[in-house]
Amino acid sequence: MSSGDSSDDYGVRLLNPDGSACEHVDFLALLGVEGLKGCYGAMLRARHLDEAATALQRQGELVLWIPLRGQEAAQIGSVRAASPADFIFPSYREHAVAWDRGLPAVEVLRLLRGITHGGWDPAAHNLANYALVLASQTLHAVGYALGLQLDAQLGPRLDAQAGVPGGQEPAAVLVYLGDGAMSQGDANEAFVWAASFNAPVVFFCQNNQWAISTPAARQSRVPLAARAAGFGFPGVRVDGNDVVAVHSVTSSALARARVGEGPTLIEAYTYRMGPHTTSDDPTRYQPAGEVDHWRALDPIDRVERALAPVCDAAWFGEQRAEAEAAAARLRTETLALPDPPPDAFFDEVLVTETEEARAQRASFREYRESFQV
Amino acid sequence: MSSGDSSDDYGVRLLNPDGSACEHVDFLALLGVEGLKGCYGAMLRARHLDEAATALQRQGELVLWIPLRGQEAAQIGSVRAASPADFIFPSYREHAVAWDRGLPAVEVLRLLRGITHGGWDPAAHNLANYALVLASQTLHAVGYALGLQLDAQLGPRLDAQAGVPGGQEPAAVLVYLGDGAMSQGDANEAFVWAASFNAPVVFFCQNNQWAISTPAARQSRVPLAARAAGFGFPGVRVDGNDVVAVHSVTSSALARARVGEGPTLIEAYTYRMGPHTTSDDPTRYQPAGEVDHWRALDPIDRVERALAPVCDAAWFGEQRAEAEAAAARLRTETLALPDPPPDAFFDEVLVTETEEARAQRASFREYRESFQV
Amino acid sequence: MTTTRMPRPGTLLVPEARSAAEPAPVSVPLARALGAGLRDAMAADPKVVLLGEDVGRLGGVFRVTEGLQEEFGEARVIDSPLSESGIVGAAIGLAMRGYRPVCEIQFDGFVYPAFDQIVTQLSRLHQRSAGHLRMAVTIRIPYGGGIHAVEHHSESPEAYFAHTPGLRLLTPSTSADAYLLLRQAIACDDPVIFFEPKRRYWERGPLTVPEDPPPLMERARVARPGTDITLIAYGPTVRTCLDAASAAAADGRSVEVVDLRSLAPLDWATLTGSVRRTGRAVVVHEAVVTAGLGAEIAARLTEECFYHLEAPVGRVGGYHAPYPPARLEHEYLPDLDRVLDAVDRAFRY
Amino acid sequence: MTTTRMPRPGTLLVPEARSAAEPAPVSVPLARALGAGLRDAMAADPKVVLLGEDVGRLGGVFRVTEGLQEEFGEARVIDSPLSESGIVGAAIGLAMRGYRPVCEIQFDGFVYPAFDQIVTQLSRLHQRSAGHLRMAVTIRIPYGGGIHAVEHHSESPEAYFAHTPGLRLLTPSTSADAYLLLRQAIACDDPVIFFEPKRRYWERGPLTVPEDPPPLMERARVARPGTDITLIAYGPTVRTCLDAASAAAADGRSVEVVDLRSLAPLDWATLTGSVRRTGRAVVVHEAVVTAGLGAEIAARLTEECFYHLEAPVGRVGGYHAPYPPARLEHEYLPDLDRVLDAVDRAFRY
Ligand SMILES: Cc1ncc(C[n+]2csc(CCOP(=O)(O)OP(=O)(O)O)c2C)c(N)n1
Ligand SMILES: Cc1ncc(C[n+]2csc(CCOP(=O)(O)OP(=O)(O)O)c2C)c(N)n1
Ligand SMILES: [Mg+2]
Ligand SMILES: [Mg+2]
Repeated sequence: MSSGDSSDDYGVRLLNPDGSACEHVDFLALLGVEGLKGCYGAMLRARHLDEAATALQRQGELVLWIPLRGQEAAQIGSVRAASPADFIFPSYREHAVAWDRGLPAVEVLRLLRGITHGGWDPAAHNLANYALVLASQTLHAVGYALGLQLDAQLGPRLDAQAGVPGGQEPAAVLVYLGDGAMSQGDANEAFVWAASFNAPVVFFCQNNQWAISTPAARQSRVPLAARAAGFGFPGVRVDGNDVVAVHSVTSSALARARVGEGPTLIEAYTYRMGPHTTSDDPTRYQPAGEVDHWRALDPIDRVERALAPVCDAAWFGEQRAEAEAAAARLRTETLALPDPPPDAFFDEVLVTETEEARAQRASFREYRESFQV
Repeated sequence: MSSGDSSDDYGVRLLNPDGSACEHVDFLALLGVEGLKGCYGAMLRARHLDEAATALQRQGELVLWIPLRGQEAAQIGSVRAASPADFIFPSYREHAVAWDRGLPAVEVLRLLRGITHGGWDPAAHNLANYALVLASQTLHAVGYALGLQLDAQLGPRLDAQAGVPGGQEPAAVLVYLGDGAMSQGDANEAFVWAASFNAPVVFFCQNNQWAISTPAARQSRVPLAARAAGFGFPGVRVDGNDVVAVHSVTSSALARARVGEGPTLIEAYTYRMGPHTTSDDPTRYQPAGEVDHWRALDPIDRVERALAPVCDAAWFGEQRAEAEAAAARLRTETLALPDPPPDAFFDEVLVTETEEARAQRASFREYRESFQV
Repeated sequence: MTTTRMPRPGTLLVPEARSAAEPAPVSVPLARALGAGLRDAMAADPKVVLLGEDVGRLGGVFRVTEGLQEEFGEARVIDSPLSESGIVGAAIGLAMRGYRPVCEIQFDGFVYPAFDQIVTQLSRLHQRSAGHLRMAVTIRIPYGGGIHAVEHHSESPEAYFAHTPGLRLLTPSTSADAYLLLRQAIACDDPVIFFEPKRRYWERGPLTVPEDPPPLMERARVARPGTDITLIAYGPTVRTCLDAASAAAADGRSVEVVDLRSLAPLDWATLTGSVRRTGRAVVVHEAVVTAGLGAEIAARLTEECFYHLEAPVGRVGGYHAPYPPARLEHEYLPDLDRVLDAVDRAFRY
Repeated sequence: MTTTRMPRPGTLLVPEARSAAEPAPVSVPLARALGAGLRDAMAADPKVVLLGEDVGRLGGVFRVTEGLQEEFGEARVIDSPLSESGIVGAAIGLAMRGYRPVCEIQFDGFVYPAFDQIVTQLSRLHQRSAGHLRMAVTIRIPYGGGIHAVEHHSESPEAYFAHTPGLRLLTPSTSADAYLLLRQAIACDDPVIFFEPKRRYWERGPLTVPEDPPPLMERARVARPGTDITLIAYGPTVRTCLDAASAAAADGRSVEVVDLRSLAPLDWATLTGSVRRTGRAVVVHEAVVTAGLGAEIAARLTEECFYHLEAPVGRVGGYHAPYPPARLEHEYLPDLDRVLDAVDRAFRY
């Protein structure tokens, strides 16, 4: 184990690796059988989409792919704890979060095909665009959470105005970051702000043991969840490969946030089963046997074992077929993505294009057209 | 109390406000009577110098003064725990630290008279120049501490080279920061690094309750000392107005650091008795009665009470006379400080002046001389 | 011009101006005009919130936000933790939630911890989100020297931001513009870095408050018309250049002074118009000359007015050295003499 | 030129070169030349230490530091926490203790979290300490586009640093210079921001290793002599300009290409010498043109060569927009055609 702390401490667990349920003094399983079946489908779908994307990258159809393999439970368990009104800030590996939130799978690939730096409408699914600068999004999340607080405080006055939020159901913010990102100043400033304003924000750290080639032990010699107490709010480590526990712990943190009880840091103890990105070669740095150890803890297999007694082969087959179909669709849709217009990089630099930008764009077009003849 | 936590928790205390000694389960008083007398003299001197500097500023002889009044015990107790080989990084209010370390008092005023941005040789007293960008120095301190570690590891190889350190007595780094600076990304990145490399560094946070007008509660809702545990190293709050306790706690942290037991965060719970700087008007934001509360806890009075049984009036009079004489000398020396040469700002921009800089300096001189005729 | 009618702190300027028929313009210090601008913007739109170090109870170290927390409450005038990256990062999040945050960076030299958030996030989120997000964030930065301050309190970092696409940069030089440009900045859906010439905070000027501040103009202002040479200035150096122009007039030289007001985008129409008439230009700023804004202005004016220029575009600004300690700043800052010297050089061609 | 003798990773180049009498220059990729430079610097001076994200075990994401941790140990090749401000801040502390740290910032777009440490600390501590401290720190930054990367991986932030006094900026365009300039940077007692043209990492060139690398030269290099116009380039655009020069030669135009190598300070003697001969100049860089380094070069060259210039100094570079997604970078990057277009425009005056 590379996290530097007691290797047996996977955190809160409600589903054992063998698929049997277990109890925890603080957390109750909130997912019933139907909920678990839903998670299974979503995780399986994420894995197939992820594999399809990796294949597309290998075939030169994407400039890069960032695999999430191994982190399906951490992502699906947490995103399913969020209500539609909650606002989510992903980092850059949270494809399962994005997809489960309703973002069409191809939208993520549009980015990694090199067509856009983001592209989707954050308001459509209350899902921010990806943030590649590590931890930058944690401060945005706190700011958004301050906005939620302000909505409530200024509500009556704001309601009087057109088109402003207010009077809506209580909401919270869920923000994802990695074990590596925990070392950035921004993440820690976000902790300061969240505590100081008791902001309705849940920091969800996927400790997948690695930041590219850097083991989590280089970022912290104690469990990352312990960081929170030093800032004055609760931190909890959860078995990130246990979708039931992740869902339960995240639900409870979001509920706390929504009713004004402030921030929580969740450390989902999981593992990056693939390379950092398709450009990476983890065999250069990962100790032998590590992947095998974690393969035995695969988050999807675990749910499969839990569901085996209640679901028949036909149901499992259906799930697989659906996931495969989604992957095939993703492939087709990706290949059909139109290239952006050549001058698209001039778009939306500012809300209102300046005269200078207009002139620059015009001369760019003119220059380009000079070759068309 | 503005710190947001239990108002009675002044931290480790070995000397009661009434001057009587008290015991602590973890820390023993290391200062004997002679040690305490030395501290008294240093604190008294610091207060007189500080007052003289404030007066000089009011008379227009300094561009600014940053009073340390109230923080004499925190500064003298900690700096006296450091060995000459230890390296010290002040922030910008640690005049008592600098003076006690041997820096001529006027050197600090040279900066605040607007003659230099720093000026003194850090190697002369193992004392870095002031750092005005909050928390920037915490990372330098960690880097320096990594250098101390490297010296030990590379020692044999380095000793073979000329003029390099190595083989010297074990040393540590002592770095000062404020309660406000604790919120900066840099401070928290420094904590990450210090823990990750188990660096020989002691972070000494003077929680003087205020960051200009911002109460410490805005930076943290738990004692700042608690921050350390989240990063995996010990934190301890000490009564910053108790010079004996500060000295004991800092000595023990530095000793730990020197023998490879890693970093410590010390929160010295104290109070800024004056304005933030001579530009500030604390009456705009400080709650009524706060200063009175803390005046009763004055760090110098406390030692005076402790020494009263063992020192006579003549000794106290001598101390006061010496402090007054030092203040008078400071005044004279400050007024005698020569202005820098007009082109001094070109000096030491780079180690070797570039051709361009040389040309710019020459034309600057020529331009200036054109007025001299 | 020198009317003594001063708005009391906390006075809503808009109705006051509205109520009087043809009111005589009040004369107020630039800092007070900024405060009035903030106040009126907050009164007009509940989505405007302020955040920064010491902006609340204290009213900011320059007292620009004085009285605002009392009037609008702690929810809308937020004393932040000491974390500049946090101030800008939180403002981005607030903007995503539909607010119009106005950040105060206490001094120019302390904007760098927020540089990443400004350059990689604030300036790009509108485009990154394909236009869905609007970063209606204003970042106020008191900038420039001349106030006898310690290190980091006298800098002019505008070139860093001018080189960064996705930002607008504004800087007023008069009380009237301070109010107007600040209202425009806050009303603007783009991120605006708003540079406040701190050594001019206490200079007074007339302030008439328009009924509705006009939308962002990006237009430079001819602060003094002239025919022989164009001085291009902004923020604190406008006054310096106006003084230089007066001095030059005594020598029979007619000097035009252009106050840029918007540093990004630059108003090329006004600049080229002026320089094609005068044939000579000098850019004056406090920032280091090397790769400063003056370089862009000189390069571009030369491109656009190549056959009109009688002399290369001159540049007067900071030497290639960190901003010096207080005792030397008069040697470092562009002053009337250095401007006149540059004017002379332009005429020697 | 295309010799196949390649140093094996971990081969000490200095003795090898020394041992052979008149050795034929080996041809190595630029990235490998950098690795050799680091290696030889570490072998020559035990005070040289490396720190950065993934520089150890992995050898860096571009494998520039490959093999160095194995050879010099974890104490001297430090895999850092993910904290750029920490990397530079710790390097400053190490330099204070007498070390010569070489930092790697993983990609151009991730230098901004370290901006404060670079601009307010690294660049100023020598002067702040009245010359007592020497900041012998090298910051390696792979920069520029053209590698089909995602956001923040293709930027050219050099202008921000060129505007900052107290820093030296170097950027090689060939394997030989990569080795030489890096050795010089590490040996230099000033802080050096060392920009590595990442899209040229795999281009090969001859590498002879000098017995003792000469001290820092700050000298530009005439990469191709010519008489009609001067192309001024650096890092990744040198190759582009050399190609443009070859193409222009076919049209009978003799194009001189100057490779700046040092971006701060700039080698004005070489530049003005060239432009006074040719009478025309175009600066080519990938960075945004607005307030970019080209502006400084154009402004200054115009000042110094006013009567020699037949046309304004042209500028070819990034448009005023964030560096685009991979599918559009060929539209955004200055290429041979855009350079030739600028050359044509210069001749139309
Ligand atoms: C500020 C910054 N520095 C460096 C990088 C380059 N980088 C991209 S991902 C990564 C590792 C991040 O690790 P972690 O936070 O654990 O997230 P994970 O990739 O494991 O999901 C690095 C160093 C970056 N994106 N941003
Ligand atoms: C990065 C940065 N931001 C803002 C400032 C302006 N400033 C100077 S001192 C200060 C308050 C610092 O408070 P604290 O850290 O508690 O130290 P104290 O002044 O109380 O000793 C502020 C905001 C600064 N120096 N650096
Ligand atoms: Mg990780
Ligand atoms: Mg304080």
